Amino acid sequence: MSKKSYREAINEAIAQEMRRDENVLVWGEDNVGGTGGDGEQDAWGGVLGVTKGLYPEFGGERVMDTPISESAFIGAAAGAAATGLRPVVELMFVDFMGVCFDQIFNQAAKFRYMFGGKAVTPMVVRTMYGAGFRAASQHSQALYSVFTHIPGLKVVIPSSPYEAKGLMTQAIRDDDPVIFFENKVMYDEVEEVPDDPYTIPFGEARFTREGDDLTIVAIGRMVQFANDAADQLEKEGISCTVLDPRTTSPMDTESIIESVEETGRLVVVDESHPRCSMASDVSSIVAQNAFKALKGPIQMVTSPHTPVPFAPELEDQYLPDANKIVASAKLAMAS
Amino acid sequence: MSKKSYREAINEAIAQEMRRDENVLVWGEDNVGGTGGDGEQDAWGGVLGVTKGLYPEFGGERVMDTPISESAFIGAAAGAAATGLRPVVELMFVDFMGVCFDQIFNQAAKFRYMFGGKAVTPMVVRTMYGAGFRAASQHSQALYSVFTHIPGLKVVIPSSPYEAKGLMTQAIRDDDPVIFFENKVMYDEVEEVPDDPYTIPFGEARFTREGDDLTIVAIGRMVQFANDAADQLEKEGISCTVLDPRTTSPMDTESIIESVEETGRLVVVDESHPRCSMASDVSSIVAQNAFKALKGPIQMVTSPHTPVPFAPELEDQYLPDANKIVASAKLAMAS
Amino acid sequence: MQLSREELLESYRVMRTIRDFEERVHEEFSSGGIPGFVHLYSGEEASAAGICQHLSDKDAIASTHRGHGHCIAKGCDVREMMLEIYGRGEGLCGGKGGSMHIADLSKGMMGANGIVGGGPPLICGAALTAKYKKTGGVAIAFVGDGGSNQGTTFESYNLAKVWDLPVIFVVEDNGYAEATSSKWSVGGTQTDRATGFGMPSVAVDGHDFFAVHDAAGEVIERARNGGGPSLMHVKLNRFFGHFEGDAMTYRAEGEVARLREEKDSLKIFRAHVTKEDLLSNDEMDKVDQDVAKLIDDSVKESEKAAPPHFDKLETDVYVTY
Amino acid sequence: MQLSREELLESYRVMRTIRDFEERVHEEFSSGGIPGFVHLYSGEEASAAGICQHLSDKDAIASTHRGHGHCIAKGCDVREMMLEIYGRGEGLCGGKGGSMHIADLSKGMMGANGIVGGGPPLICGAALTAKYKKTGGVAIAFVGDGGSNQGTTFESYNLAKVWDLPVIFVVEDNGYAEATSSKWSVGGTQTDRATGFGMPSVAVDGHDFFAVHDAAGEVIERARNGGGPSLMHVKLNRFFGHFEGDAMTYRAEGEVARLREEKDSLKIFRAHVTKEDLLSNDEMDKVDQDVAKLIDDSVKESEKAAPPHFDKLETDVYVTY
Ligand SMILES: Cc1ncc(C[n+]2csc(CCOP(=O)(O)OP(=O)(O)O)c2C)c(N)n1
Ligand SMILES: Cc1ncc(C[n+]2csc(CCOP(=O)(O)OP(=O)(O)O)c2C)c(N)n1
Ligand SMILES: [Mg+2]
Ligand SMILES: [Mg+2]
Repeated sequence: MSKKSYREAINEAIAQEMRRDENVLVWGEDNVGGTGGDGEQDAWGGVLGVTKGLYPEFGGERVMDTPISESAFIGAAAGAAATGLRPVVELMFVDFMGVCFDQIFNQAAKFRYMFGGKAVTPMVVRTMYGAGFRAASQHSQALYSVFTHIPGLKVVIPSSPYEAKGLMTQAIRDDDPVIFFENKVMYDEVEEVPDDPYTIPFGEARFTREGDDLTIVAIGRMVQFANDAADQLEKEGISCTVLDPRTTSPMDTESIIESVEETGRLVVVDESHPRCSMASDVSSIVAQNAFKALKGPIQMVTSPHTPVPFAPELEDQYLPDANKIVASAKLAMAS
Repeated sequence: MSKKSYREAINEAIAQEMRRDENVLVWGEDNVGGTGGDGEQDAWGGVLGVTKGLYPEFGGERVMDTPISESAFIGAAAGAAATGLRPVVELMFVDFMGVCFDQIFNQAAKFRYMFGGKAVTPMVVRTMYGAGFRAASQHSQALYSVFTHIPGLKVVIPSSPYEAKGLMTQAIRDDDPVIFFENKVMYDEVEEVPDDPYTIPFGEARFTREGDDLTIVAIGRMVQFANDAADQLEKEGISCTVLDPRTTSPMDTESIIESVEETGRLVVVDESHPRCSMASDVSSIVAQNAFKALKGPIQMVTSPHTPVPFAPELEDQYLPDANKIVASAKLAMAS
Repeated sequence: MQLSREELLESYRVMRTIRDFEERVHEEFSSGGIPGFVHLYSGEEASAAGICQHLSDKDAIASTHRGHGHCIAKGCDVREMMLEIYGRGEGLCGGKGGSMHIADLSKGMMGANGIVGGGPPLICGAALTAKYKKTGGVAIAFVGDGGSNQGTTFESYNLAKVWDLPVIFVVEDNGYAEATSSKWSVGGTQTDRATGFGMPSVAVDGHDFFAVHDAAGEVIERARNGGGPSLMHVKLNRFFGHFEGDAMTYRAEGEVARLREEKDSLKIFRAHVTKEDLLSNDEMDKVDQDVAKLIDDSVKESEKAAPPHFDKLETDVYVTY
Repeated sequence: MQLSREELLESYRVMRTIRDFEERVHEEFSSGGIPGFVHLYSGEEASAAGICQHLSDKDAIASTHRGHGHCIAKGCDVREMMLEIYGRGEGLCGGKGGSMHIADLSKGMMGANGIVGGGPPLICGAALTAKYKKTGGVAIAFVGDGGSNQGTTFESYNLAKVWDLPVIFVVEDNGYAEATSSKWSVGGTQTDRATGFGMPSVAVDGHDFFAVHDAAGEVIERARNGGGPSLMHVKLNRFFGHFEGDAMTYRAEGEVARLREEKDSLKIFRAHVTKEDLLSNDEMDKVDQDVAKLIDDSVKESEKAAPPHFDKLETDVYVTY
């Protein structure tokens, strides 16, 4: 056990799996960083340094740079996975999905079904999401809802360093294509993380707060904000459960439903755009399956139906935060 | 007024707008069909003949074939729209979005916001969706939920020939990027359609049945099935409102909420995959905004979380149908 | 490259099987027995056969929407293919894939593909597996002239070059992408494009099994020996429409009849091997009979076979979920 | 192509403005005044300036993430650009775009672009508008060596060729895509790639304003006269890291210092025009002073300027909704 950042936790999980299984390979733009040049190799280890150190340890046969050709190199991961490797490949920002989505949603995701259950495609696509980085409209989106919509994909959104390591280890060992969403604002956050490998199973929610009055379901980085909000609400006499689904596909709908059956109230916190979102998804599942227990309207806290603005003042306003969650929680309690 | 098919209605709307405004141009794969060859020109008019006849009337400067390069020619539509044309461009099947989505969701959709309100991007992307055509996993999806998720896009899903013509005319005259979803199974359906141009405004739902006991919100082709179900239910003494949102972005949430406030019960019918879908979206909006009126759980009738199978027997089972809607309606009534 | 009598006969069998398969599917589709989008490979047999003759199960191919020929040449079971095209539970993909998604990974057949340009990225991955695991395998992506304009294809050219992969890109140029002529839709030439990416390339008459076979032998050998990717531009023709149901009015009057007369790869093959005394007409006639029976049996079985059990609808989405 | 004294001085002003703008943004970023991802164009000035000298507002350009230089050369207001980079309400895009999304459609500047390869498809559309409306305009897409490997770029090469559009693709090859060398990542050569698509092309030293200007003149004239698309391979270097914050350890020791010494387009320009007696040092010094003041004023104003009003968050998504 030692303090590790979200970045280090992910890096360590990958390194340990690479040591364990020689079929695990890593590639992406500048995942080494420096290929072909006269300076340092492993100069970058990915644009925010997550894969740094893998190249020196595992060498150029297992850790590779790529041209800026996402369709080709992510499709190559699908093809490699279907033929016996276990690639961990990087789609730098999920905002770039638009140049390569076909290889993910029509190829990797559908092989198994289209081929009558005969394909196994164990690949992990690591990708960064989320606002708050001053990176504007094309580098700040939280598009996990789109991936969650697609049958055949698994979608993982770790909300802390501990979660990140355990979920990444599971993702690499998993036999299905996994999209692993890393919140770019969280890389430097630290917590105690075991040194040995461990897995966190997919489809099992975790509870970060337990309470009787209200269930808050929060996605990824929003879990922190939900915790803050819960702590604040506690002081005002409102006792909240905070539930982190960890994976949105598969999703632990049972735990969500059970929790709402206990509390009778639901707030969903999702930093994505509101329409056809995870907020919609969780709300609808509860409205269908735990209706009788509901004491008031479900509240959704999301970003607006608006691209992510550049100006810091606007971006800060754009994202959900603890205050907005508290306000929604009070609305949920009022009715 | 005359009987027109869904195909003819769309074709007529485009032709009339092309006559009205010389800045309306049409392109896509085989939208002429025959370019460069020794046989007939206008041989195809699109893979299912929707644009047939435009090339002979408007000529090769306004109606064009393209190479199979969706990013380039759909991006070209965005670039042309931002510089003064009004392209109506075809993404043959919406399943192909994965090779060109960037130009739609990061470019066309975001110009106006990123450029501080100074861009106007009047383009229409026509695209086919839906199962039931025996076209299997990569030619049968109903991905409108993904487009509805994206701020900056308008999303139109006409449910009949009359709707198709009026909504297409509006789409072409609209100053924002519009994704126009044509259900490929409906092209030969006919109904009375006015000969003169007319528009149907975006964001105004239509009611195809009015009833007191239950609101059925249905998307695109599902409206027919919802009507059938409503007729069947009527006979059993359950009186339904059927609401067709027509456009999912903008969406007439007011009418949906009002209707549920009257009936107290909601069934949403959406042929897409269930997660983060239009079914989720409509359900969540009602669960948040019309909760007090709800007398029972919201029911969603969708396809399963499964790619579209090829075998006709499986595909028939895959889609929602009137029987499934009736069953869900009864569930909604029972509680 | 010299082929043994057995190998020649086997190649003839492959070509004849493709031809008969496709002509029969055409008939059955017309009479309503087969559902869906079906794209036939008749006329292009020498390409699949000439190339795949060099391959074994450790080599991978990725195909296109027009995949039946590639499947047959790569060794997929013909009976199970027919069952699949009919959407039957015993089909190669359990009836879930259909014509555009036939695959058999155990044979190195990585799938037909409903997405134009879908295969080249995948094949880079298969090639990487072969290279990393040192299997000696090569990986081949078939694309059409139309698919040769898809961005995914170009990216794959570059990735294969930069990663130095044992890949061959085979551009099967049948003159049309749907109804659009490749004379118009392809800027530059296929071989110049290869040069643009630093790849060697070769253009070949795709009606001539021997020309294809020779050219393929060279590029495949280079790839196997660590010489990196190459491109083949195979010029050929299709005898049917783009898909079943296509009236082909974009083709010149009489074009297909002339092609069937002059550019029939099976006739050309037979003329060659008999003239050179490599095979006898009798031997080949025997193959024709065997194949006819195989296809006929497959159709008959497929017509009667059961659809997938209804509880299969939601299986096979994940390994675990 | 002979440039008038005025034109030369104007080109010098453009280059100097870019240089000063970027060097100052570098400083202000380092001291924390500027948020976000910022990619600087210092070292590449001769490319934007030499090409855009041929253009007017009716011509369109599409830029990249490294867009400041293209914006300035295409006539965007420098003060409003700086305000935008600071995220201010008075910025060119109301503070909503930031460095990677500066655009001014009224000037034919169709936007920097956060997506590598995002611009070439758009520019095909702008070229189509020009062709259809017979404005005589041309459209130019800038891409980096990294962006030259993106599928969208290749598709655009082909579309521009097949549709015969007045497009110029300018590959600004600064040797790196982020930390990856273009010596490794680019299979083949840029000019051979152009040939592959049937386009004429030219390679040019991008530190030399006059070389760029001449080469651009030719390809632009061809496009204006209906001669179709071309490609320019412009070889140059960047003086800063990929983005602000990049430690550049992937570059050889002393690489940047040497480049600043030997490959400074402003120095090269000045040496040339003084040697040939085309401009005097005094004239240029005067420009330097003007530009220095302009940049300084812009920064001072930007520092103090107000952010966008909070009610702007949800405006400008649609024209109507
Ligand atoms: C990305 C994508 N775009 C368009 C299509 C529709 N489509 C299917 S086949 C085809 C033509 C392909 O032409 P070519 O590559 O020459 O192959 P051929 O049919 O001639 O064998 C098209 C446009 C598709 N399936 N995928
Ligand atoms: C589609 C896409 N992939 C990756 C990135 C991340 N990215 C931004 S700039 C860059 C390098 C671009 O290199 P190059 O085209 O040579 O331009 P330069 O930075 O050298 O000017 C990368 C990989 C992106 N913005 N978009
Ligand atoms: Mg073809
Ligand atoms: Mg570069």
